[in-house]
Amino acid sequence: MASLTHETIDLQSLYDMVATPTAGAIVTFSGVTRELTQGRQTESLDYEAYAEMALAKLTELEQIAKERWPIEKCAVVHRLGHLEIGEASVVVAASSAHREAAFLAAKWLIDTLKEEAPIWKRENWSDGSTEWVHPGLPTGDAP
Amino acid sequence: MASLTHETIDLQSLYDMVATPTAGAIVTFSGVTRELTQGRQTESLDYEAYAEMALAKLTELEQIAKERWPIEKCAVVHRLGHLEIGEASVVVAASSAHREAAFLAAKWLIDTLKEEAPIWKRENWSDGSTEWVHPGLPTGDAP
Amino acid sequence: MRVCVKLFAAVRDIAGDEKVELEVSSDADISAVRAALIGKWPQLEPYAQFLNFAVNQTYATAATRVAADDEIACIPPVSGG
Amino acid sequence: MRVCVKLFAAVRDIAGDEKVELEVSSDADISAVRAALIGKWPQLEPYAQFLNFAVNQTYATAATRVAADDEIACIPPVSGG
Repeated sequence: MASLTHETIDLQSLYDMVATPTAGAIVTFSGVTRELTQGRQTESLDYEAYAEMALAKLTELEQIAKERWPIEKCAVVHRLGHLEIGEASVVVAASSAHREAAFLAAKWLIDTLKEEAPIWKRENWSDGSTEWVHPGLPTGDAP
Repeated sequence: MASLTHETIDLQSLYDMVATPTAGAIVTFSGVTRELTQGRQTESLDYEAYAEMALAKLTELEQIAKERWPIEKCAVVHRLGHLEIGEASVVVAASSAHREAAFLAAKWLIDTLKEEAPIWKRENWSDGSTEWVHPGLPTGDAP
Repeated sequence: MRVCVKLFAAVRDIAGDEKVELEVSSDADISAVRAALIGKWPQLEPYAQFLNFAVNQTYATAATRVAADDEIACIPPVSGG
Repeated sequence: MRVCVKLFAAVRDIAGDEKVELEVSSDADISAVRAALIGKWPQLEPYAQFLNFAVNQTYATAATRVAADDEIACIPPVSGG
């Protein structure tokens, strides 16, 4: 149940997607736009994705999570486009009979999608400059 | 921001309680009434608390969590009274700048409140019998 | 002295009341309160070792001393969450 | 042969287009595609080693062979989440 959306992500709807009578535990993780990143003031963010591959990758990660932990269901939705401070860029939800599995699967899903999903964010700094975030790229006059 | 309630717990309102401009990560845990417990069919549950002490204990756990992990905010709400299958009996939320702390604090809060908060549940089985759950008590003709 | 003990869940159901009064010596500690409770409801005897107590909303030990105006509660194994 | 490569984020901004056509040999692999991309936009040279590629929406290695009708994408370090 992976998806990409240009709309505000609704936490309750993610919860509802993974709720099921056999689930005693539901964990959600929301990644939220922060005002300060390493001391610099963020005005807003833009996210873009290689959409078809990102969706395939998120779906694959959900499958792997279900094989690796005894979870009932999981769901991931990633926001694209323009985000203001405080808006969620990503929400992950996982349900399980016992709570350990839901915590571990939700943590793994967010950790792994941040490494593998072809999605990028652009920081729009409060000084008017903008910058694509590409971890590991040489900085300075980086693109 | 600990509370006890006889009403349906609203996940979004817990999220909103811990959201803050410095938080980049928000983790929620919901404990949900399951249909099957060790093979027996649950019809519904009733929760009761030693309310004043439970509230003090939950507030104390929130304080300890804030001292132990770099979290921005946390909140715990526990439902009391009659619950149908699928309803949340407890919701924990924690926010932090980076995701690790929110996951750890939310996990510790639910683990510890289950051990320490003076709250009890009564299983109302589908065969019509009811039973207070007191882990460790001798079973058989237990109270 | 006479102390008042709040009861919950299965213990409350057995005693038939959410609050009981027990007669204990003036220097009583929680172990004396426990003994007085079991003395009044022998059906609780098998569970005696599993019952915690709180004094003024804080978990107590067997040696915690009690006073007549303390808020005392019997806390059977908890199952919230 | 001529292959088409999708570009994203900073790499797309540098190239000025979300899709580029590159001329590579008929037995080209991803390392040849990378070289052709850098050849066309020398400004990307400092980032060459950090650029991943996907073929038909799956991460590829330097040795992955490509065909003219493959969907090829240049994937700079990701920052979703």
